[in-house]
Amino acid sequence: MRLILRSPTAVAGLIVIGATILVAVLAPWLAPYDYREQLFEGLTLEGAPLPPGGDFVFGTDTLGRDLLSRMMYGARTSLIVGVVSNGAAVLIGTLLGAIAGYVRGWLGTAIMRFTDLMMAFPALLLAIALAAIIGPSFWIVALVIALVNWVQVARVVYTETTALAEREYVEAARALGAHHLRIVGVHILPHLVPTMLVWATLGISTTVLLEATLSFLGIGVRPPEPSWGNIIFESQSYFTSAPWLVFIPGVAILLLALSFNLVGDALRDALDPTQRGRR
Amino acid sequence: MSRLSVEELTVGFNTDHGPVDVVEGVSFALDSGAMLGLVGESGCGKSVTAMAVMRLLATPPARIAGGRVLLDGVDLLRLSEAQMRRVRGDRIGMIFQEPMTSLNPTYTVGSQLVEAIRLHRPVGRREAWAQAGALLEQVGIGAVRRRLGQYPHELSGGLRQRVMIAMAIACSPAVVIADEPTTALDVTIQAQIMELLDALRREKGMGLLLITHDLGLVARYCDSVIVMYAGRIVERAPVKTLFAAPRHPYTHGLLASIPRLGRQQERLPSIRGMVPSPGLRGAGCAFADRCDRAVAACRAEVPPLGPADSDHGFACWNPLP
Amino acid sequence: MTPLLEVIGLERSFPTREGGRIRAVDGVDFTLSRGETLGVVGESGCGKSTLARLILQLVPPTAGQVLFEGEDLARLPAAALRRRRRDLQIVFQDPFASLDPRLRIESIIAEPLIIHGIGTREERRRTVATLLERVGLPPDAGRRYPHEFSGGQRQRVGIARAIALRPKLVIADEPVSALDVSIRAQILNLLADLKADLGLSYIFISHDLSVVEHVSDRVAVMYLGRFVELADAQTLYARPAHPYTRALISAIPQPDPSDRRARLVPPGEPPSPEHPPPGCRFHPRCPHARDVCREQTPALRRVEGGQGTHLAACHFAEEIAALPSPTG
Amino acid sequence: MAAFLARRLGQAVLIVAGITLITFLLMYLIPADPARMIAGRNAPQSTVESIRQQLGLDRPIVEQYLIYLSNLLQGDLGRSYMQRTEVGELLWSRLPATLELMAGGIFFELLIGIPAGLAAAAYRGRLPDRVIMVAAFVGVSAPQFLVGILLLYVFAVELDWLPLRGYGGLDNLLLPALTLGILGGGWYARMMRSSMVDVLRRDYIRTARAKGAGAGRILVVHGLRNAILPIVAMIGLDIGIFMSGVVVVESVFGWPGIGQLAWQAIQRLDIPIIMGVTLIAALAIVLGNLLADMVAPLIDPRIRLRA
Amino acid sequence: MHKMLAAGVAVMALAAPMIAAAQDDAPTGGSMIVTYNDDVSTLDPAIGYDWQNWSIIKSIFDGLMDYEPGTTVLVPDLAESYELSDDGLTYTFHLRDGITFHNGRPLTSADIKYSIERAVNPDTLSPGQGFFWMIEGFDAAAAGEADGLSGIETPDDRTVVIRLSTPNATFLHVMALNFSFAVPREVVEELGPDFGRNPVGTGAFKLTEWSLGQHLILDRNENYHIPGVPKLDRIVFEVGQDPSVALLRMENGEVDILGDPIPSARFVEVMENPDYEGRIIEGGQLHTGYLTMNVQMAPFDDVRVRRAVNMAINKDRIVRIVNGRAVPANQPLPPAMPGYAEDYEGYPYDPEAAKALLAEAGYPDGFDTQLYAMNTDPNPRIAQAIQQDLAAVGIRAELLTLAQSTVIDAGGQPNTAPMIWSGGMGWIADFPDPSNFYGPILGCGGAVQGGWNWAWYCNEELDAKAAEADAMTDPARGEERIALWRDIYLQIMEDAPWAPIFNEQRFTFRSERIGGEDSYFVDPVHIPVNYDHVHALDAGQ
Repeated sequence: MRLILRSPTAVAGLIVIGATILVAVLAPWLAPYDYREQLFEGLTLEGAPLPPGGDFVFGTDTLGRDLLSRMMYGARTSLIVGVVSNGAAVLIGTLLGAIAGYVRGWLGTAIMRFTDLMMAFPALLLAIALAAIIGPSFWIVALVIALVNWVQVARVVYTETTALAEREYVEAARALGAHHLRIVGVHILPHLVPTMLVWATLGISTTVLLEATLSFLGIGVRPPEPSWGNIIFESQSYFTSAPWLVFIPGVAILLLALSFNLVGDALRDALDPTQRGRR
Repeated sequence: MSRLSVEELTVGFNTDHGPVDVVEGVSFALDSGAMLGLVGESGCGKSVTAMAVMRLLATPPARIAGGRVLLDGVDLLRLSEAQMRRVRGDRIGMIFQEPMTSLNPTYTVGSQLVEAIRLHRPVGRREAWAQAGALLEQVGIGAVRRRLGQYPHELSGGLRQRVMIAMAIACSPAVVIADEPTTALDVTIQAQIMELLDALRREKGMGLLLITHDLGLVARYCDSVIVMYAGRIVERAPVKTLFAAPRHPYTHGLLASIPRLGRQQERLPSIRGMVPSPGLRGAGCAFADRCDRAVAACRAEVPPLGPADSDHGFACWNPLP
Repeated sequence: MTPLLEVIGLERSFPTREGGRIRAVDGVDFTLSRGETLGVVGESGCGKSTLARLILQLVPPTAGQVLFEGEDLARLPAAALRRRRRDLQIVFQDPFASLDPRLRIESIIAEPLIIHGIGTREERRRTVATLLERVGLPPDAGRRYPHEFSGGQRQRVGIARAIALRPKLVIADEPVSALDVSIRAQILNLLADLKADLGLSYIFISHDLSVVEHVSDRVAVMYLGRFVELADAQTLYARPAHPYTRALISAIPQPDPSDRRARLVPPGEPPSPEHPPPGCRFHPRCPHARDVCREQTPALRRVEGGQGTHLAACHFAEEIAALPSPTG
Repeated sequence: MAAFLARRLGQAVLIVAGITLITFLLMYLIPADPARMIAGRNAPQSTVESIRQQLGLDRPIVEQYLIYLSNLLQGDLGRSYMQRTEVGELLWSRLPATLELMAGGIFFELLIGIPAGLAAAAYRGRLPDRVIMVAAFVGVSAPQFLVGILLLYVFAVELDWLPLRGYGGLDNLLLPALTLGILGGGWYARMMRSSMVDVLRRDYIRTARAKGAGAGRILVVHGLRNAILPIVAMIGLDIGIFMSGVVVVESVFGWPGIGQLAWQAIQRLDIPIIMGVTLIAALAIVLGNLLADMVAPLIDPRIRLRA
Repeated sequence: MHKMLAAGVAVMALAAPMIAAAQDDAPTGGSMIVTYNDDVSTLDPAIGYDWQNWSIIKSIFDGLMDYEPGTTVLVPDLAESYELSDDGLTYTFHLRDGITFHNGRPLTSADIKYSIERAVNPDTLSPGQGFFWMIEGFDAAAAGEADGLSGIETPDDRTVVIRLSTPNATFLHVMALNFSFAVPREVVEELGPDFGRNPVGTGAFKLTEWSLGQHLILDRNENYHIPGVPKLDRIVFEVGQDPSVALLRMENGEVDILGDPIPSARFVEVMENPDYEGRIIEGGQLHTGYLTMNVQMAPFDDVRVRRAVNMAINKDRIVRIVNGRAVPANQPLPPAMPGYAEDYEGYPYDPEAAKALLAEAGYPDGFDTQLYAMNTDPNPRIAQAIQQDLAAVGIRAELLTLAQSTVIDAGGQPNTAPMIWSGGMGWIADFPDPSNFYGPILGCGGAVQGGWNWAWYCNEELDAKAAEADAMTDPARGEERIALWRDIYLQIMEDAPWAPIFNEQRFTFRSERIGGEDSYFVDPVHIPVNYDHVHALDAGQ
């Protein structure tokens, strides 16, 4: 932790993430309006959204809802999807990659060929089809994203595991009579943690955006529940006439993703005990 | 006059815990055609010394804190980077420990040799390739044409080290620094390479600085030897003198701890403890804590290297007789 | 009485990328008695490390048997083999690579105890403390990580881990090659002490003939996957019966400027194990090679008139043995 | 080489077949009926039935798939349900635009990523390194459509330097390709830096310096060639990633490529087009990887094509 | 608008006047550029059924009947005249002389017969097949059991006789539908399925170039049978043009007609811009946007609940969300359609009354349900507005915004979708007759698995009345027929299977250089504009 705090960029990232979490948790108390309410005074007489300023700090959306309140509640969705589904993707990817890399043989080959196949499969199509088949819900989004995003993690983990499995200390553990489970659990998985963390953080931006795309397709978050992604997509064509509707959530996603990336990067350095030893 | 003389060289590193000197007041001289052994254990500063002479240390974190490195009377430490670049590879050649990794894997042997030539000699491509071929022959590589077109990974360790040597001598340098040139090689190959280096320095009149931890090599090939410990020279002498009668307890302990062929010993004499890490060295002699002959003075003050007028110098308050 | 270890016709080949096969270990036989140290010397790529892993069943053999106290390790079921591993341990060459950088020293040393379910947490802690002391490490070392130690200290950790289960056999694979001279002597002495105290047997693998001579009762010389000579240490160094052994011995530079032995440096380098030469594998580099060497593969056989069981794989072993001693 | 190619092509065929199978299955499972979409609102049930029969939609899925495969082997991708045009022709007409966009994207990725990564590596640990790396993270974190819209807003709307959207000249390509390239550029900069920092620590770099080579020469001649391998492998993967990325970029910039086609087809459940696009995407990814594998030995002679 | 249409119906005479040669002195020549976002799909008249290719096909092909430009007045087109038998079952069309296809071959009556039979033939996969149900022999032909339609005969090259199995007042409209347009048999048979990419017709324009995904070029048919038509020499359709970009290009003067609607994001701004005064033409559309309630699913099986929903929705606010580009609706028919009940007041917006009705129906605390909608803008927004209004009276509707195909499928499954917002899939009339709003979407025939009657509303009595109305083929009973239809729709509103929300208005944005009657730019059957009749002001310069 101290090492993370040494990097000013990571500290900035932590602040942004912390603030986002805080806002998401406190949204019911912080939000100036009901995020669902399509306010009469939230639209001009011609039906145009209101720009930031005045009663509406971030302006209103095309239905006359307060954008600030929607952003605050949307932070919940985006955080949950980003963390949960991306976390699930990383876990699935790590599990499959580690199994394939450690066990090798026909099972490893089968897993990796399947990974190749998934790699070559257009993710969006898979997501749409799955959601259409299973039926839309928020958790479907998480599932779909996890199913789409694990692939790259699996490949990276596979490569790393094959290298790790050949390390001398793994051989030493085998010579001691260690069971495979112990070897994987004690000598391989902990070494994968930095990779997992990096992917868990790097993947967040893609995840948040994929959520947005899926919500837009009607697969994910049910309107009128907001997510940063669906706020953008609902109003993307307004970028010239109501740019705040695109840029405010866009910048929010960018900042959040950037923060996760920066923290992940610092975390990776910090988790390396060869760094930790230097006092 | 010496081709290369190093005077009071001090090299420090910036670490997380402040600056630390890893080489302190090192002086030595190397004559044409001579082979000087620089011996010591890992971390004693022998490689840093060599890198400092070549000015290959990254600054920061490294910092050359003092001293002079004179090559034919010119202080290399005062040259600009561009000037220094012209010295490297031209006036001083260098051979490294790992022939596996010291050659660029993505270029052919030939193009790497040609680069070494063309960086310093205004010759055409064709001419450079011819010279590269000649160099390979000089280092005892046959089938030159084929070899030039091969990549490093297609060569054995011994051949690769020969290529490294060819690159180091490409511009007939005044001095060649060989940093553990045979450590990574098998015994039989090591012998071949050392014989080659020995022959080349005689033929070409190059001064050869042999950095090694292997006292056997030093005994066999060097004219004189410097022993380093914890960043300082603890003893220097002509080879015969040193091996016959080491005066510094460290040198003595080192020589004693080597198992020798045909001499069955129940236990090897060993030096207790271990080398103190840089930055944690006390005020006195860095070896004092491991030394059986240590006296009070040893912990108080660093012994100077002396006597100055003798070719056998040692830095010890209580030397062996 | 059965020997502690009996290796019979052990072979292992690996496929190469080009579709060929490398016979890394190509028919090795030997026995090891209790309390004995067998030195194995050879140059890089001769198969000595593979031999170590084959004995330990870390790599399954292509052919042959490894009988440990009369029990064929290759035939043991996985669980039984894991239990058997208590008796066979290994010390690796690279004291950094063989220690998990993410574990504290105490966890590394305690790992064998945990694996075999020995002792309570508290007992294990005490065992670790004893072991640390036994290998000459300070008591506070347990709380630290491998990278905080020097090579010699890390090797002590590796040794502590190897002896934690009180094994009967320790295979030391180049245990001192990565260490400095002064430290090397310390570790060699430690290994000798442990052997005496714990009644260990060693297979000591090294490329350094002087070290092997120092520690071994018997010495085997390996070349391209085969033993070319096997004899007790004194005999081997005094009267080598294989030209390769002779060359190796003479190539070692002695820390003695007055040593002016003629050096019998063999020309060239070991050929690729993928395409070993026909006949005697050493013949292309052998100064004594004759026609028969190019055609017939010499078997590892008793050297006539040799002392004890002196085995050598050379058609002219007796001739070679009669040459002046290379150690001078 | 030939054996390598044969094996890889074999794998490619398997992967593509696997992908078409999965796609087929997914389409089959989606609760919507293409026959109804075609029949329109006025059609009586009998018409829907006869359409279903006409298209073979009433047959078991396995049979449908086998028919699809056998048609595919004859080079027949089928006809769009809605447009009634041959899918091959539709894809072919849109492929150039997408390829152009992808090529432009890769160009910008490399143009941004490699110099930035090199510079960061050269100044590692110092200010330029930090600045470049944070910038790279911004590039990686930025939502693609946001980048696209921002570029559009600045360069086409406000400054009016470049055409807003559309397809045709290089000036049209610039913004969409840049949008595509910024994300990859960030990735490449990071990869290039870490790869280069790693390479710069290698012994042969020290050798080159000992030879008297200058900093620039070391970076470009000795470093780049060794450090670029992960990037080459990445380009292969990128082709696949781009297949998803183009959907967004094509819609932001009104680029008449495969992405748009796919989007429309998904909306209308035009299965032959969806199958065609998946096929193309799979082929692109497989070929991209193959290409990367084949280029690798040219860069690093240690790598051999393993059959 | 309404008046004009009434006149049109009256004109349905035995000897209809020829479409007069364009009498205006609009210049001919010049060209215009029309932009579209989506690619133009097939131009085969038997197949094309997008709003986009619909009017392009109209410019390339002709049918026996057509409408007077800018109106819904039926006039003979390829036919010079027609007669209807007294029993209302037999129509005899006399073809105009000297009409040739773009390939130069003269049109004959056999082409008419072939073209209609082709649309009915199941192999063609025509979405218009069902429109021809009233022609004798349809069932056999549609099932593929007969070679052609027994009801169509061609006594000579210029005469087509069509016999109906039942009198039908909409038949002449069907003859003006794209699906019955004349195609040359030999070309169709030669090209097979590729005819739609290389269409050959008798229309005012012929296709000269089609670069998939990029542009189409239509050039004037010099031999067109109406003198002075078309006005333009060339129309270029640029596809793949995002509407907001197209708008910017329009503002730069690079484009003449926006094929797609003005993007909502910029609608207000554009409308307020004085520079565009007179260049944006507003018109009605034969469209209704409605909310269906599945009458077979509780609680919508209770008419009180359905009425409550009708009263709960604030249509004015929804109209505002779509920037006033619609007028609130209170009945299925749009105002421009004959039969629209102008004096009908519908259900008033009254949340309190709605709540009371719900309580009366046994739902004092409301209930949970689902609302399906298509996922393209502005439909999710409209659906959310409806959702909020429903929530205000206690109806908690989960919103499912899905791809078009998925929503359509859900609507056609029994007991699946309780409510559907029709936007994006809603009804735009194929021809201007009130009957067109009934059969598939409100009649019993559509209330089947896979049908389009998403309310699953089936009223046998009304079905009978509808059949009766459509059998009134005598032009003299026109008024009576329309009145009957009016009653049918008002009775439907009593049962309230729908909550009609709004009728969309059209706004066509044209460049300064394109001219013509305003009605040509909001032509009820040609969307976005009547390509044949608009002209370039700079033509000939």
